[in-house]
Amino acid sequence: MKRIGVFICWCGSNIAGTVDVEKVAEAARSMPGVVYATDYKYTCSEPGQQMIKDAIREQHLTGVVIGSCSPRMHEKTFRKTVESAGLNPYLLEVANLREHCSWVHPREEATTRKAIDLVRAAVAKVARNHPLHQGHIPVEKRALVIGGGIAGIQAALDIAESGYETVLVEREPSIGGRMAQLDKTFPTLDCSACILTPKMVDVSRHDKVTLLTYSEVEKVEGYIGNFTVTVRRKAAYVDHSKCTGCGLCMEKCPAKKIPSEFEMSLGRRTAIYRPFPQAVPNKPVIDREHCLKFKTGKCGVCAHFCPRGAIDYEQQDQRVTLHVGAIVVATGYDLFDPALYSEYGYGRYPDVITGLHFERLVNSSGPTGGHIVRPSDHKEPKNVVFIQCVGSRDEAKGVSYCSKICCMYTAKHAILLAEHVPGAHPYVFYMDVRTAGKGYEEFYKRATEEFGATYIRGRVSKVYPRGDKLVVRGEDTLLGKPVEIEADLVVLANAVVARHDAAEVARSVGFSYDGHHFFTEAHPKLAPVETNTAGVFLAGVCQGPKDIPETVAQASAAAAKVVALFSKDQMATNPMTAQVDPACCAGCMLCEPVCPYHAIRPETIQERVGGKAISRQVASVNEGLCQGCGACTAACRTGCIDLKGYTHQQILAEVEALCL
Amino acid sequence: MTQYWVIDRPRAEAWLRGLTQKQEVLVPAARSGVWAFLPLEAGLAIGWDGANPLLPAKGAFFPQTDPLFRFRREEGKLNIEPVAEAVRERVLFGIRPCDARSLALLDKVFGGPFADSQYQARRAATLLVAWACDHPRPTCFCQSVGVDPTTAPEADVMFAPLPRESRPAQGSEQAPHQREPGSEMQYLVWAQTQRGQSWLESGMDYLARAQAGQVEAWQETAAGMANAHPLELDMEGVTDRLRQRFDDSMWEELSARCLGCGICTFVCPTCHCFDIADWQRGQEGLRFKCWDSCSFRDFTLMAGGHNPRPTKKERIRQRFLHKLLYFVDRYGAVACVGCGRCVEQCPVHLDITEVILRVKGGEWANV
Amino acid sequence: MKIAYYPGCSLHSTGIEYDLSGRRVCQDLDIELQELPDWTCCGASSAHVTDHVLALALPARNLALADDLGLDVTAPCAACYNRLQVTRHELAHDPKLRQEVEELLGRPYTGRAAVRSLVDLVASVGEEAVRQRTRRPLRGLKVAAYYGCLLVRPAGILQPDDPENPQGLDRILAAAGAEPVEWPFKTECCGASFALTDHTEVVTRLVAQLVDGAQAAGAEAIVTACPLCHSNLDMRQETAPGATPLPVYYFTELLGIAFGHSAAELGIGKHSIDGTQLLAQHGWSQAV
Amino acid sequence: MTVNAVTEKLRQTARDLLQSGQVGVVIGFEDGRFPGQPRPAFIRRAEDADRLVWNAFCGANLAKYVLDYRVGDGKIAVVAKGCDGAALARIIGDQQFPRQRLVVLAVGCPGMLDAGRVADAAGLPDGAWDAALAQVAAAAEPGADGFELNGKPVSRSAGLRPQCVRCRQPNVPAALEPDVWLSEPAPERHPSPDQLYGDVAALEAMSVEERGRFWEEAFSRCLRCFACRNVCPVCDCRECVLDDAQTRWLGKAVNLAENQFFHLTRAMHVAGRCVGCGQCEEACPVGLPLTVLYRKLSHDLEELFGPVEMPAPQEGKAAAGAAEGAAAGLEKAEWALTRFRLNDPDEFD
Amino acid sequence: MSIRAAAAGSQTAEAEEVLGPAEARRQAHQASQPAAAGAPAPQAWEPLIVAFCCNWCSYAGADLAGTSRLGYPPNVRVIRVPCSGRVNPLFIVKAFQSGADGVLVAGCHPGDCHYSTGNYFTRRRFLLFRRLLEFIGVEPGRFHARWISGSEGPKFAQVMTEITQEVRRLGPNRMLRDARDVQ
Repeated sequence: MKRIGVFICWCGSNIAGTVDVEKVAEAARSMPGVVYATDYKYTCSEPGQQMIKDAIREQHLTGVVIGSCSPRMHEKTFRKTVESAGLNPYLLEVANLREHCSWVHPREEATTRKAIDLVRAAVAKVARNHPLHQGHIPVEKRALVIGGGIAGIQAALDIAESGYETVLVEREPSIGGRMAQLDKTFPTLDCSACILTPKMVDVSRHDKVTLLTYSEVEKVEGYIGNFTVTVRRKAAYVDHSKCTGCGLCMEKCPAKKIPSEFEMSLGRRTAIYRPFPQAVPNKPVIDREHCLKFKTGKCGVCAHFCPRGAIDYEQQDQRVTLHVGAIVVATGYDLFDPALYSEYGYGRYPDVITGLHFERLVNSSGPTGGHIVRPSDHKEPKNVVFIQCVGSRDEAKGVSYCSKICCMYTAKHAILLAEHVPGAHPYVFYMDVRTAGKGYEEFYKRATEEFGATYIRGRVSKVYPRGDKLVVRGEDTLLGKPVEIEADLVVLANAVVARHDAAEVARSVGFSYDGHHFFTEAHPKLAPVETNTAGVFLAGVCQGPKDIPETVAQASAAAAKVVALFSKDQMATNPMTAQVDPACCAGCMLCEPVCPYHAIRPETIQERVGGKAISRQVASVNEGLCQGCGACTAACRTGCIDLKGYTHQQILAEVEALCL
Repeated sequence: MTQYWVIDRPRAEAWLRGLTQKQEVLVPAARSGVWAFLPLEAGLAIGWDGANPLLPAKGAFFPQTDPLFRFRREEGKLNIEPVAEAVRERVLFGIRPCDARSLALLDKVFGGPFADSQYQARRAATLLVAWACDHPRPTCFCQSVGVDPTTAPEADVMFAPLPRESRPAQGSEQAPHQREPGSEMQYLVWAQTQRGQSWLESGMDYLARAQAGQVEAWQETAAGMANAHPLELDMEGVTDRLRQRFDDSMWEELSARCLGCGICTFVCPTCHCFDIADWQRGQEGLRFKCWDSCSFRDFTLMAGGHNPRPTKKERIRQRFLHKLLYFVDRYGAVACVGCGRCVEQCPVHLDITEVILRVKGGEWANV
Repeated sequence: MKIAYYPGCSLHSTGIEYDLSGRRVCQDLDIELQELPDWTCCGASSAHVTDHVLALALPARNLALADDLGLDVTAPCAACYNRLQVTRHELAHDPKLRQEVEELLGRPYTGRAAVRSLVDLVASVGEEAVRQRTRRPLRGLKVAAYYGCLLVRPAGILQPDDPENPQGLDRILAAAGAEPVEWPFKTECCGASFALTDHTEVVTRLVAQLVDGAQAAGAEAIVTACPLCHSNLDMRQETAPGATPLPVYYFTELLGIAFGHSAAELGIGKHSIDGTQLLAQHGWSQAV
Repeated sequence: MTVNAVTEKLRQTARDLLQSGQVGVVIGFEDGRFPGQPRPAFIRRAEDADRLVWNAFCGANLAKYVLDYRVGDGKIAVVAKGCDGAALARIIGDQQFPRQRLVVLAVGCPGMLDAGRVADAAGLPDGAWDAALAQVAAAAEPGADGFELNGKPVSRSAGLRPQCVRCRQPNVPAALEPDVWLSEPAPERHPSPDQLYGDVAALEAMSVEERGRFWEEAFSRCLRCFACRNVCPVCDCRECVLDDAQTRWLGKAVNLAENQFFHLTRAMHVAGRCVGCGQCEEACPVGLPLTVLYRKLSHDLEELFGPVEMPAPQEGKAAAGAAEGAAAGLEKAEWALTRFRLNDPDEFD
Repeated sequence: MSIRAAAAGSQTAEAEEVLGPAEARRQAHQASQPAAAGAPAPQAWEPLIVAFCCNWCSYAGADLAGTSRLGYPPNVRVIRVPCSGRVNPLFIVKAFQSGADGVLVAGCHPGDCHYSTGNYFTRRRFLLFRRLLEFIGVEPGRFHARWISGSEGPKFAQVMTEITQEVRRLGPNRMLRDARDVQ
């Protein structure tokens, strides 16, 4: 037999000034299952809560309804109250008599009648509430960070610094990512390597960080607190436990003319190589595709010269299984292929390059030793045209979004050019100059005012060679005239795009991505570093274009989320999850595609039908993943997925009670 | 000595329509293409020439949904008020001998020591006027189960259509083209009970005495109809044989085709299984009786989830054993009146005649 | 292969050499051309700037004629090609417009017949076929393949391989042994729309840029696939005294030479700038 | 008695399948008590294969019966017209029966006849159809354009069932990759929009009050015998929500409101899943125009969200009849209501 | 007697006595209608509107309307659900069956769902369901779906006002109602 207690709060005069609270309490007394009803001036006050606790004990209540302010305000408070009196906290319902009633309606009978209806609905619902218990999931206090760029490094460091084991997985032979390729950073013009390399070293030396470079995440299973991750460690053909990184092998390697990926093919590397001198770990790998030993079977020079015998041509890929409680995804970005804009001649004219090429050209450890020269003839360029928005903000040929960093790095390039090449003249074709950031507008101003960069608002229609120059033809839309500039070098600010394999990564880890294949945050405002998959967080440009400070901030935010998760031994789960009644579930799995959290999976159950044991498929909800949205319940034709706390019966009872 | 009367169709119509002034008269009629026994009212055509209604006469006494009582919780007390249906005198006109027999069978179920008062009250208040059946359907087999299509002993009054040649001109001399089709039809009418007799006496304005030869003419027709046999079944020993065939593979084979719907039970004039359920709104509600069907999966489903008749096999076995065995054991007659409704309506052509055939050793095949 | 042939007015007048050479080349490549019976103007010159529906109805009629033959249709003239393609696209995407056009034509329009440029048609036969058919390889002949605008724009509708740096014509010419030069003005405007106005100086300037560009890239001739481009380039080159102008060929003319036909057969003699001299210089005097 | 070629091949195939033990049962049709009313048959022994028939009255959708064999792992063979095939695809997609356990005996369907309509068209008196219909069933090839009955020429279209007039899928969907073709595939059918949706449009053209009256009148006739649901091959739930005694979505009383609840529920559940076999209407003893409701929803779903395509057959598997390959394309059903596009129309603001 | 007639007849008999409070209002309305002139209305009919609001946006929007003291007619009763995707169309039928005169489903704007995609399913489901309701004769103004964010307190109040007005104009709902407590 239900024994429901109803408490109507005056909220001072907030409710009582409009609603006849005594009448509401009186009406409640005759509602089905109600054995006790009263009103009180401030239910949320200490004596108010005490009154509820007393009533629960004295009246042996099995359910409590509080008619008060919005449940979004005090539901948690009252749950604790109820719980401290020995009642399950979920045997409580709050009727919203303030925000939904007394504050929006005049003092009249209809308002009191509505209050009674709302209480009746809450009573009808609570009569069908079941005790719910928070589940507890043990949390594996080890984090996985995918991607060893600045975002991944920062996140790994922050988590490790908080005392938790962290595994940092990087696909390339060295961590460092895109930032390692940059020369200076805007708007301070401090040297990228100078601020990055110490962090690279820190993370590699940190006793809580396990660095897995030249490795890729293959498979992720499990759920928050309990992921099982398979990582493939690609064969480096160098035993890094023996290698000291002396570099002799690289000196001796006969295959020296391989275009360096790190140098954007502006420089060369050997077949046994490290991507760049400050690489971490500073140990080489063998590029099997170009290695003579692998191609011809003859060579073995590196093995011959290695003083430690670290070269191992027989090495195989290895699979490592990791158990982690949280994952930070920081897989970075690719750049748009500017050859798709054939009017700019990229790929046809060697002196049309991208911004990242420019970074390498201006970098003192780059292929030209920091001398800005034309790739074609190694002459120093004077007139350099920078073209903005190559691919960005162009729905017809490129991508719809703004790549966010190009305006600033182009201003930086203009300044670097002017600094490095006396008498050089930077021209910038732009659509809009976007400088939202601390010190950014000032930096852009310096480029124009101090360093004499000429900014031309307009698109370039054609770049073509004339003699050894490149004619850049475009329109100055402010003057309304065509312009033509004879340039020595053209630099394209090509768009930031998602990694070519981003969708695969998202699918393998199990979260969603947008139309551009950037990873989707759980909420654009309120959960910008979370994904829809609990326990998986995002950092850096894999989530969308952003600059270094934003990337670092997001990485730290993701780390903070991980650390918060790890701060408890067990994670309390939301008990209001979906639940399948396997007896009636037909296993059609039409609920599966509507679940945003991939919490529903088919499961095989054993059953006895007509005396025979059979096994069949039903849907099953992983309570660790389920967030309790209930979308599955409406997709289920049989009605056999229900949402605890918002069951079909509860909602139907509310509907009926409101319509009496 | 039975007194015979004759009435033509227009007069009969006038009589019945006149009766509706003071009581309800249920007649076979179609609404939206569905044949049933409907209260006669202006604009409703009596289905003189129509088929036996899809919905049998049982609904007039045992409605599909039938409120029992109302309950209300007031000040901690539960008040129960019976639903006092004012049972009014009424005439059920135009039922055929098969449906009339079904009422006799239902009387056994709803009578006896545990009588259903609502059913009984409705029965008592209803005068039955039966038609001798001159419209057998290809699916009819009433004679095989012992129903004589020409007469319904359960009825208060019988109407029998007279063969055309035995109808001397009666009444007005209207030109044939001015008449309603069928208005030339005449019926031989006689009472079978005292109550029927009184009813006929109240309708003397419309009735004429049967003339010489008309009774004989009807008797001759009736004798011919008694051998019509659209569908003939041999019921001999069926009940006893079924006693041995509870575990027969026949049930599994038959049930393969069954869809588990309730058509056969709902159109059956003798099926009488019902459920009792509540309809509740807040502090008050209604308890009602409603038709149920043994072919429904949830008919025997228990609260704990166990179902003693878990598959279609057990369910159709129950249905046919009930009709042909259990009912016979309990009430001494098969619970089938041969109306053929299930034969005609089953979407997959699975019906009682096939069961009877198989029990009698017939193969699966056609008749 | 059989295809309907829509010559358009140019190929029956100023561009007759394109018609002559085109037909021969197609014959050599086993492409059977069936001229559309009773074809009408494509509307390129005036209709499309005066009345949008008329500009669609004219090409639609010709497309419908091809439909009757159950064939796809080729239009050698770039302007005709452009109008037919644009019409097909618009009618496919706007059922109301299509209905309007059908009413205007007084006949159904199905849009079944696909439209192909002559360049695309020859390219589809394949470079290998061209190579095999070549009797007189154009070895050493440096040419600037000039596409103009109408073959590539609007790119969304015409779907060229690359709207800024197309390759189709280059590949065909290379297959015939010529050396197409890499030059930046392949799709630059020749100013054709000004050719019929008072502003011919615009044309002269644009043509000069094209010719200079071709020459700078080392080309000895410009090759085109458009009668409008051809007439502009052929008639409006202003050369400094003493300098030789750059001959301009239809690509079918050069293919015709390569396939062994004579200049006369191909109508090369009809150019304003003598086209035979260059051929003779390369030792194909039999052809001249 | 002569049998048509399809029946011949069907019997032979069934015999082979049963004899070789490849299948435990062949589901097809056999002659029923009355001519023109063949009934579903479940043939388990090779010697019973000759009971199988295929004629112009084999309208019932057999796919529903597959669900009765969910428990177990033997194979079953099913004779499949276009609509049976579409229903089988749906059942497989809903993961209620694995393709691997099915042997699909496809038959191109020329449209099935309705005994009553044929009799009406031939002017046969009520109750006197039998001999005539027997003649149609036995003699006429299922696809014959017409036949002579009662001394009158009767065109096939006059006797066609209404759902067959609307048919767009006379053959099983390609993705089902039938194991055996018992006949040539039937030619494609292209019913006019009027044939498909004329009755829907007529209702749409009414005022909302008129429509309300129409449906109230219809729903008030419902007996709640559940024949529409039980015959429906896409009602493939193990337990119907309407039978849920715990939540009691649907009350037991038979009245207009409960009937409406029943039919609206069913409409939402078959929306976009209905295969148009028309069995619901055919089974309904009180003649509810149920497919009007379902066609309205299918039409609107397509209008709102575009067609949901059937999965394409796997490359190269079609000829082999390898069920394993076929299943790959079918195994997950798409339902318009459990998917979405970001740019779906939005009429709510 | 037909089954149907029997059922209807028996319903008539007990109807008046099983009345809920809302029913009293409804009857009062009928009494106040011109057709039943003469009997003075003790209390006019008031539309009853059931609103299913998602916890994160629309329910919060309703709270904001409250904290901002934005008035709207007291005819609306909100049922809180975690997400508009939780709302089964059958709930709407049940609401009409139980006596609601209008029903609203309110959720986050598409793209803003707390659970990222729930309301996209809501949108599909109710676009279709609304057409179904109208097809079987429910007046277009009875069922509504709206996107109301947590910051749209004014919109919540405005929507409630509009819907109440519209339903008031339509009068008491008859379609889908369980007739057992009304005649």
